[in-house]
Amino acid sequence: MGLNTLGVKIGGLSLNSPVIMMSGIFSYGEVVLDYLDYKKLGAIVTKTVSLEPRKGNPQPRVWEAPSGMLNSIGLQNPGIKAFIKKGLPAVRKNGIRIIVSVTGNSAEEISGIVNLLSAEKIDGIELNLSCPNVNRKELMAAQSPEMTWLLVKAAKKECGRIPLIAKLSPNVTDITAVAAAAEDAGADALSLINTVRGISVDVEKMRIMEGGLSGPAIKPAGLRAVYDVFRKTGVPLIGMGGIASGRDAVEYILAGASAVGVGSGFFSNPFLVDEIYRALGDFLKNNGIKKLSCASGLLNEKEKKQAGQPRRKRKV
Amino acid sequence: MGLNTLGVKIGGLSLNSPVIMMSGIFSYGEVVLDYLDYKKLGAIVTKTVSLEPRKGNPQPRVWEAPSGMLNSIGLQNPGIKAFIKKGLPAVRKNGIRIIVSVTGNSAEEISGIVNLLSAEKIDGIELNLSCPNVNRKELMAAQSPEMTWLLVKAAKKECGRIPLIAKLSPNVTDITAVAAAAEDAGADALSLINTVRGISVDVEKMRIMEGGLSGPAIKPAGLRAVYDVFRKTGVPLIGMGGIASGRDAVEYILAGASAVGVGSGFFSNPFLVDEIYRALGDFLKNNGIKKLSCASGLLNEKEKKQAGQPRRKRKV
Amino acid sequence: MEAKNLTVCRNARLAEHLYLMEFEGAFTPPALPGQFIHIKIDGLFLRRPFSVAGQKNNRLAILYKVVGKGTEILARKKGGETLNAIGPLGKSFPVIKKWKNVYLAGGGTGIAPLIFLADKLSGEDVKITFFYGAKSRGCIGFEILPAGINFVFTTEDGSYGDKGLLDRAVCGFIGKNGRPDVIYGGGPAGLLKKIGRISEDFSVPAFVSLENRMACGTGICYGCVTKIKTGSGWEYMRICKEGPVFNTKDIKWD
Amino acid sequence: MEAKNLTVCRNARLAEHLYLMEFEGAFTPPALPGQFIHIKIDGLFLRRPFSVAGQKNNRLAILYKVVGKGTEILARKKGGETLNAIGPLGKSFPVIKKWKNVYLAGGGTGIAPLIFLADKLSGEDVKITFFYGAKSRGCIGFEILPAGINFVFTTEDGSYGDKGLLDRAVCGFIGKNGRPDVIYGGGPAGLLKKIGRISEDFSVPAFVSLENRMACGTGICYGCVTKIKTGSGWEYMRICKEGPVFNTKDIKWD
Ligand SMILES: Cc1cc2nc3c(=O)[nH]c(=O)nc-3n(C[C@H](O)[C@H](O)[C@H](O)COP(=O)(O)OP(=O)(O)OC[C@H]3O[C@@H](n4cnc5c(N)ncnc54)[C@H](O)[C@@H]3O)c2cc1C
Ligand SMILES: Cc1cc2nc3c(=O)[nH]c(=O)nc-3n(C[C@H](O)[C@H](O)[C@H](O)COP(=O)(O)OP(=O)(O)OC[C@H]3O[C@@H](n4cnc5c(N)ncnc54)[C@H](O)[C@@H]3O)c2cc1C
Ligand SMILES: Cc1cc2nc3c(=O)[nH]c(=O)nc-3n(C[C@H](O)[C@H](O)[C@H](O)COP(=O)(O)O)c2cc1C
Ligand SMILES: Cc1cc2nc3c(=O)[nH]c(=O)nc-3n(C[C@H](O)[C@H](O)[C@H](O)COP(=O)(O)O)c2cc1C
Ligand code: FES
Ligand code: FES
Repeated sequence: MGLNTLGVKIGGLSLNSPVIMMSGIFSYGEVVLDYLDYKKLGAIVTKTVSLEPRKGNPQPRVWEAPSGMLNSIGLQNPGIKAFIKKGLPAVRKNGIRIIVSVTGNSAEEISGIVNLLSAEKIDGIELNLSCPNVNRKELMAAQSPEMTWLLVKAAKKECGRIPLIAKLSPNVTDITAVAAAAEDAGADALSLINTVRGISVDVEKMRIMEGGLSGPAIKPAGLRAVYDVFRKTGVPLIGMGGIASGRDAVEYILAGASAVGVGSGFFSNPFLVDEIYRALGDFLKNNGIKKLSCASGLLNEKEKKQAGQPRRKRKV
Repeated sequence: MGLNTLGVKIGGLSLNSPVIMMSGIFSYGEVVLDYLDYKKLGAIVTKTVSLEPRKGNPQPRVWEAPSGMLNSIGLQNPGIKAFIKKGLPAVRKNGIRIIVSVTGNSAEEISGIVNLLSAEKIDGIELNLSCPNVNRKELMAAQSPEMTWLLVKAAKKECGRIPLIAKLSPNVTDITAVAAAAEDAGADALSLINTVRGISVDVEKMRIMEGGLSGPAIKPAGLRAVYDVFRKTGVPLIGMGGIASGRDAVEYILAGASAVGVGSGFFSNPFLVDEIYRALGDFLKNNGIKKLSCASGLLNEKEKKQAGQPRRKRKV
Repeated sequence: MEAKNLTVCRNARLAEHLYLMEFEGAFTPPALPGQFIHIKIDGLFLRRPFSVAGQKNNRLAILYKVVGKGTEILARKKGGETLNAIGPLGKSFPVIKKWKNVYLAGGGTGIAPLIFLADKLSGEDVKITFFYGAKSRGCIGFEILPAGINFVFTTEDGSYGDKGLLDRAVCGFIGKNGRPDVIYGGGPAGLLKKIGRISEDFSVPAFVSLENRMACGTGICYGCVTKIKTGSGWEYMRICKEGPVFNTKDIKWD
Repeated sequence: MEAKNLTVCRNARLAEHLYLMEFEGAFTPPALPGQFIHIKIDGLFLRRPFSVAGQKNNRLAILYKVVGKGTEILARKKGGETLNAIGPLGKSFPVIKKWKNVYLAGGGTGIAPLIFLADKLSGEDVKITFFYGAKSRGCIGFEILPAGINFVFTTEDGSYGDKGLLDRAVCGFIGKNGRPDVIYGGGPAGLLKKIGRISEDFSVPAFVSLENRMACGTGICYGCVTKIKTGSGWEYMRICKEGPVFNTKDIKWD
């Protein structure tokens, strides 16, 4: 498959491959893995960076779950300034497109971080809205359309020409409302989904592990989010949640994603990026589809067509 | 294990076993399965019954998912009147305790059904709040604390001495708010969780299956719901979601459940009820715990104790 | 009905994607033709239903086609491995003594329950004609076809028997040889629907085995329904409980 | 670092719950003592990390204890089956030529990397004393203990060697025989912490292999951290990347 066929545009960002390594999965992109074919990666999203350095959560931080895993890393990171000084140059060396994931407790914090980043040579900014916000301790920004709107707006103001991606959480009553708020506030693209809140009980050690569930277990929820949000918004979607095979990636594209995110499935399968790249190419070829963008949301569109509605024009 | 050890009280209902066959899993209780030891079942919850008969959804209605399944049965049922006339007598023959699951689109409908049932010899009523409500087409009652309060209140008014259980959905931003509303409206116990919304894509047939995800994939979400709701309410909880082994049931008890619900795990493992019964008994014995109720929420209480808070008195 | 572990004693590839699996260990009560067993496959959550294709002494057989994850795993099973199965499940083909001239019409793995039925009937004083439709010669499971029975083959590509679809062959045969007393069918919905038409056109009772995705397999989940005519219209009935064998005149096709 | 399928050529039970698995197929570059491999086990989502316990020609060995789901599945593997593994991962034990008197102190499966280390060192002109602590005699994997090395055993129940904990034995030995040049350790955190104390008390450098649950195993997820002292205090560092071998003086124990 030529690069053109699988090339995609997401929120103004042109990628040679629709396969994106998601936040928290690939450190800051500085680690070199010998078995990974970097050319098949469209971009990597860094681990989320905050204004101040964070130590992160105590161990245990990862836990086995049925068809998945729980994690509570706790956003360990060196803080935006150290990242820009030391982390970013190390990543750039690898020559891959970089989307920097950022978070903050308030609009001011977000503005501050994005402002610092806007002068840097990066390809995109992803706003991780799944951290608890200061005012309502137990909710995260992504659980409220209003908070989401505020934070996305704050980021958008500062990011200049750098494309802004808002990353949403599935732990909500109605993800389409949050998605609409993010779009309205100026997000150029949406990433969905982040992890599902869960716990695991260790009966032997009589303790509880709280964390975010990822992996194939959440694939039906991720597909559902992409499928629903595709119909309610006009921005491109990066679909993720439980992708563990090339076929899973095809499912996300058909449900409405413009690009797919590789998450914890990469820990299981070191060849996942190659497999996805190949499967997407094969799918296009076998179905006589010229470009990946023509396959995005095909099942959504099919349903609409059956209902007699016109194809919605999407931004890229 | 003697019956006393594993006997539990839930919302005024005394059960010989804490293992309950959940709604939608066991028809109306009229089917006799030769390999099932009925004595180890505390009760069965019938398939949900509505005021009017419902044909249910077209096929396919069930679908494989990673560590789970999707279903969209669509509440096929003969309507409350036919159920009372024909279904109920058939169930009673089996001599097992029966909790009738009901649903309705409005407070009036719920009142009507519960009123009809209140004259019958049944052991409990479970209110399934996970059906879309009339006013806001896309939300289900269990997605709104207000709607939940209204419907539970309507049911409570009519159910007389029959214990009322409210069944909650995990497809919400904050399940503890819904749980608090249900308790406030008079629910004697809560069942959690119902299925997680999801979709699956059939790439070959280019079609989408929308439905509720159940099975081990949702266990972390179910445990999380029980764990969180235990701290915010004072009513007993029936914990379910992905229980597929005796150990899973122990986990639910430790997280805060007073009884456990057998769901789609029973389709996989026909001996699940026996295995749970045995595992719970063994757990009590091995840990020198006298009654199951003393183990309920042990990990929650442990956490509180560490935080210096007193043990909360719970209703039974 | 029992839930028990069956030991694989043979797992042979008969044709393209087509396998025969034989188990040591039958059910109590024994299965009847048309009934199925519901098999747990490691790594999958839902069991998979398969018609009993034969049963003798303490042995039970299924005939299966590799179409997806579950059947792929089955195809890799070796003798000595065990599989948990629930069975026998569902209603069997009705058999009436006075039906002496019997047609069996199966497409693909739809022949599985019919082979079992043919085996049961062949002891009796019954004339059996077995219509077997397949994609091509390479897909036909010759090894399991019982001896002493008149077979009529059709293949989609004409590589074996008549070229074309099975229902045509049945119609043609009736035209030449007259009506049978009953037709039993199995296979893709399209074929079964056409058998229903033939049943109507020639006023011959017909019973077919339907398939659908299943969860419980035992009538408790309502996951496997099909539309069945009732006095007032139609109702969704359970293929695993009221079926899988239905009288074609009762089926409301979509 | 490679990700490849290794073929099991031996999987033997050595003692209670203790198994030795040998693979055909080593890594490029070859593993060093202290490094580990990250193994994919069917049916589990997260890989499981195991220290390399030996490596010769084209063979690689791990020593594992059955403690849960993953290791139970491993114990059932048969020769000829394959497992996907990523390796070699992490930092190895530092070895310096001038260290001529070396103590190895391992508890339970913590001996795994030390056996590999002993094997590497035994060619050199080094005096090795190997302290091996176990629950009881039945838990000791005698078969894999290299010959020509001085072993000191302790068991919790006294059924073999000295009764008591391993650190006591090490202290006692130092008391009688003098300080070693270095101590290498592996096993439960409690033991490693005590090795840290010994290192301090006797001013002997000590390096231990830490364990923790892992997701990526390659330093990209920050799932496996431990507290490591830094100039200004401490930081969570990755056991799979900055470790698993750490200098005890850098570890901040909880
Ligand atoms: C009563 C009954 C008897 C059956 N008898 C046989 C038999 O004797 N031999 C045989 O080979 N098969 C039989 N089947 C069908 C068999 O159950 C399916 O082929 C099998 O479950 C597929 O499993 P899989 O994991 O390989 O496929 P999946 O990966 O689940 O699906 C692969 C493809 O097959 C389709 N499919 C899956 N399940 C079914 C189903 N239950 N019915 C129809 N299409 C399905 C899917 O839509 C998909 O396109 C029977 C089904 C029923 C209900
Ligand atoms: C660098 C490294 C090297 C290791 N080398 C070896 C080795 O050579 N031999 C060996 O037997 N084991 C070794 N371990 C530990 C081994 O990885 C775990 O025992 C194994 O992952 C358990 O898997 P399981 O599925 O059987 O247990 P699970 O079912 O996951 O858990 C069972 C119990 O073991 C505990 N546990 C699980 N994983 C770990 C872990 N990674 N560290 C500590 N406790 C854990 C759990 O808390 C639980 O109580 C090593 C670990 C690391 C990080
Ligand atoms: C170990 C781990 C760490 C993660 N850290 C972050 C993070 O820092 N920021 C973020 O936005 N998402 C983070 N995620 C979420 C993933 O980017 C992804 O959204 C999620 O895991 C779902 O995809 P998956 O099921 O394919 O893993 C993390 C996930 C894992 C497993
Ligand atoms: C096939 C099927 C049908 C169900 N029908 C109902 C129903 O009618 N009413 C209801 O309240 N819950 C219904 N449920 C939800 C279950 O009662 C249970 O809450 C859910 O499946 C989670 O538990 P599990 O993961 O153990 O299956 C159904 C579940 C399944 C799998
Ligand atoms: S599969 Fe459950 S009713 Fe048929
Ligand atoms: S396990 Fe991922 S950083 Fe160590």
